[in-house]
Amino acid sequence: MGEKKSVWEHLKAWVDGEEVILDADKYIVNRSKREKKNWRRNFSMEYIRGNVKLYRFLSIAISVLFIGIMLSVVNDLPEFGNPANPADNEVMERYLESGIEETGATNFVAGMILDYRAFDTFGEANVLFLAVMCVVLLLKKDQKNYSAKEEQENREDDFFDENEKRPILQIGGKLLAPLIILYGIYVILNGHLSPGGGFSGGTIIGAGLILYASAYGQKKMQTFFTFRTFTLICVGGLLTYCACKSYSFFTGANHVGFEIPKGIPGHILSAGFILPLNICVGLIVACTMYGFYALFTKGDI
Amino acid sequence: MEHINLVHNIPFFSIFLAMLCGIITALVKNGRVAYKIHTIMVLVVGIMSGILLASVVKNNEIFTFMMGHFPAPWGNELRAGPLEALMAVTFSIVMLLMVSGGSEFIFKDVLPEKQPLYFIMLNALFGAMLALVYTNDIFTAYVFIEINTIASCALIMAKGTPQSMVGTTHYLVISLLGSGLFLLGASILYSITGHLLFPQMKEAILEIIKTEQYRLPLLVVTGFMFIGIAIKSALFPFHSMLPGAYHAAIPTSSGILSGLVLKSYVILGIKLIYCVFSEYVMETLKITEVLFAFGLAGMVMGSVYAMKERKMKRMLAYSSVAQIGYIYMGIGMGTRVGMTAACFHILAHAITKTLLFLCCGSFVEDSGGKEKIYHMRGAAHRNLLAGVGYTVGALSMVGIPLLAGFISKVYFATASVYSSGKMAAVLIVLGVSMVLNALYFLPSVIAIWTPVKGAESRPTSSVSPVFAVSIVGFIILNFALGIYYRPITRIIQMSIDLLVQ
Amino acid sequence: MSTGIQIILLVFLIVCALAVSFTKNLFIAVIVFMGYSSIMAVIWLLLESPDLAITEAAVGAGVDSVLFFLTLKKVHYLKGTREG
Amino acid sequence: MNHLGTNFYEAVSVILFGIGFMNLLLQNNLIKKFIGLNIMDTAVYLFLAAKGYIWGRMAPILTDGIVDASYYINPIPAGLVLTGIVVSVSVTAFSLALVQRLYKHYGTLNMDEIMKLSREEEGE
Repeated sequence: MGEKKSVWEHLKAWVDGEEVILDADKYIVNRSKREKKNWRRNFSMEYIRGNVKLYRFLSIAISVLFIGIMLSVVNDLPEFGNPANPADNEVMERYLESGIEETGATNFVAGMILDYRAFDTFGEANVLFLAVMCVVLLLKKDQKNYSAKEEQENREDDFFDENEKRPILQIGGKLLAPLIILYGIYVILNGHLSPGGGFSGGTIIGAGLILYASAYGQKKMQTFFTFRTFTLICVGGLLTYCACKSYSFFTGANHVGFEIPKGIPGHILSAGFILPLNICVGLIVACTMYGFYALFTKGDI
Repeated sequence: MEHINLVHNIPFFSIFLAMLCGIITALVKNGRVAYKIHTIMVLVVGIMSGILLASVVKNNEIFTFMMGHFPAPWGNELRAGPLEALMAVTFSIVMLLMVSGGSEFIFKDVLPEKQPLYFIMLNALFGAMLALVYTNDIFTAYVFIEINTIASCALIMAKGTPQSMVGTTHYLVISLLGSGLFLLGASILYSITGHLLFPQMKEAILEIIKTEQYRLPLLVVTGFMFIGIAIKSALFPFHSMLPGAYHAAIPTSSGILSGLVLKSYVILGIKLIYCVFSEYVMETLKITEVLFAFGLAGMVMGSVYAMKERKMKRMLAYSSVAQIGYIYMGIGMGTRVGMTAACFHILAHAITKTLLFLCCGSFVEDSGGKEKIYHMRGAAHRNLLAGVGYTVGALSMVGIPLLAGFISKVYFATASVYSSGKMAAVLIVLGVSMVLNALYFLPSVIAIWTPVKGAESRPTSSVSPVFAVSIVGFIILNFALGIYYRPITRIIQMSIDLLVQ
Repeated sequence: MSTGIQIILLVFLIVCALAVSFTKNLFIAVIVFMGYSSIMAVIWLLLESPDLAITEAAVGAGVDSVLFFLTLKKVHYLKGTREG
Repeated sequence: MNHLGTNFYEAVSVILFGIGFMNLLLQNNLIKKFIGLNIMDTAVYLFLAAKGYIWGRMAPILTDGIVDASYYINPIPAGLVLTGIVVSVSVTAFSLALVQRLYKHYGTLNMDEIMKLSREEEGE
């Protein structure tokens, strides 16, 4: 550690000869250490392989140093749970006090992410979409990643799915999957009234679909859920989302157009765009989660 | 009904148009159609950004655009001024030229059924870069950084070879480390300021500096955010993911990643410096000095690594590291003149490095997939246009007058005069790095022009018209930026003055 | 909410995280990670964020683990499957 | 100021972040690397969620019709974390898909070995 400090000071003196404040110095030491390790790791792999112990020691030392610095930062941060913290300001007050008339949602989190800060959520839906497209790019069967052996294995799997008897899994799947999906739909539809919303509900529906697919095999799923349906649902959901949000951004920023009626807070048909947006997000997420599963197992939806 | 100012809607339109095209492309089955959609989208965004640029320069204004019904501290916001508009125009032009010039590579190297997916990623990447440029909210920045990461990884791995998978993994791990640090920084910043939008944060931070209450957290946060951005934009010690990734990716992807994606993070960093951590805070916390030192180190080390490389694409990747070092050096000078030089260099590097990657890709294709500089002897005779393009790009990187690279170096040297105590360091390193640049670029230029015996037996490759147009376009842009640089620098200066206010 | 339970849960989190780092067996690592996510969901419930708790329970303990297990199966790590 | 005793949630979250970070650096095994990344992400989310909590207040969902900011906790961190979780699950799925492709070709999960093999292949 002493050595690094002197290197930094040397550099510093060379640059402009000023003094370094203590805190900055501490942080620089942390930083120069980390970069040294990165450099080692990526540039002389052979060297590290010979020095596993050194490498391990360095990683642990850096992590411990990091934790130490962060603990001292935590020590200086605003107190946990104190109502006088900086985060407790007019922004939060408005979300909580005017949230109901402005968004119509009694779940303030849903109101916040789908109305006040909807641009972030739009980005988030896009992240999910891009991730599933990446997985399609990586794992969907094509001539570069699909061999005859896998073809045969897949055929065997299909055969087992059709002929093997797995009573516990199949009866359980048959009984549970509809209930799980129903619960997911409930969570989505009540996203603006109670905890949950499009994302959690969609994941639950996706889990139900995964359960069903693992009990009965993907062949059976494909009778009603093909790659085409998958793309259509995803794209349809995102386009609806995009259209709703474009409308509200455009009208909001230019002060034109009509307000969407907010309905009576607490009722299921209320909160303007939040309910349709939740449904869109739910559909996208459910398809995406099942899509991940299907691509991971068979390389096809 | 009030009067609608459509020009102010342009940032929002361009981001949403790019994203919308990305979504729609998923329905397309044919790569050519996807390519057309992409080209039209970029063209439209480019024209719109041009109008925006003309308007903001004329009115000398910087404006915020409310995303939704709620004003600043409650809703999201976009913010556009001359700098943002200029960057959007540059991104559109470079993207257009690069993708049309490199479309051959896409259609050849990516499997036909996956070509539409490639264009989805390109569209999303374009939208995310625009969002990073325009954003005025730190969490939006985080979300779009993630989109940028995923889309750029997809561009790298689209080739489908094992090497590209390895490159992608490396790139992904290091990028995720960067975004993790950025997120940690953002959340600590939120907890000490209580805001997520840039202007409100700035006020809160100035308050903190005054009261000295959360000084250590502020210091560490600033450090984390800038380490995050430095990792993302491959500043010298964090550059290790670049060579493998750029080497394995198709040339179009490499060009876009090196020329535009890295720059979008740098611009986010510049916005953070001026709009969140004001100049004063940066000085007090000595962050600029750190960036300056790492920039200098990057300039030299990037070139040194590049000299060691025998493969052309890897060499170009390391050269990108060196150029990123220039940009950070400019930022680190801590003066507005330095920042102007850095911004100008962003433009110069964007148009030059994409040109180099494009030509390099065509050389590699001509020499039958061999990538060493040794194998490319005589490549310029087989493909004259690409040879000329490569030469112009290389000379510009070295810093020959009349070319864009020269102007940025002049500006860096001029800027060094204004920052006390850094002049000697800047001038020495600038000189050394120019010599090093020349040392690794000239051999490759000489190699491609060296005639090889029996070259006549190899057929001269036919150049497709789009490729020719885009190379010529890049060359013209390079000369234009090298000769008529005055208006550009005036716009940059103006926008920096506006940003500081 | 009592501080004691919270501290026990937090300690459990750290133990889980360390166990993931030090175990040699990937299967165990994934299962421990699943437990980690479930504890995180409980903690978020205690922190009065039910939205997060639902999401984390569905994602972290549900889908994430399924994805990890499928990957383990594909990389021939699980015994008892054809690939194992 | 000395809040380390009261800020135990934040303290635990930074320790978890450190452990995740160490995992990322130390592990050669790709799957454990990505588990480490996940731990890092959840640690940040724990930090944010803890920052939103305020003693004695309720979850930000309208209860008994009370509209008063001093009755509910801060909803902003919850929203941010919700977005963050989505991002991290997408990234996890993507990275695991990458792991599968890598394994298919190289037959190992060890990053160092994969890098070595790929370099040999490339070197010809």
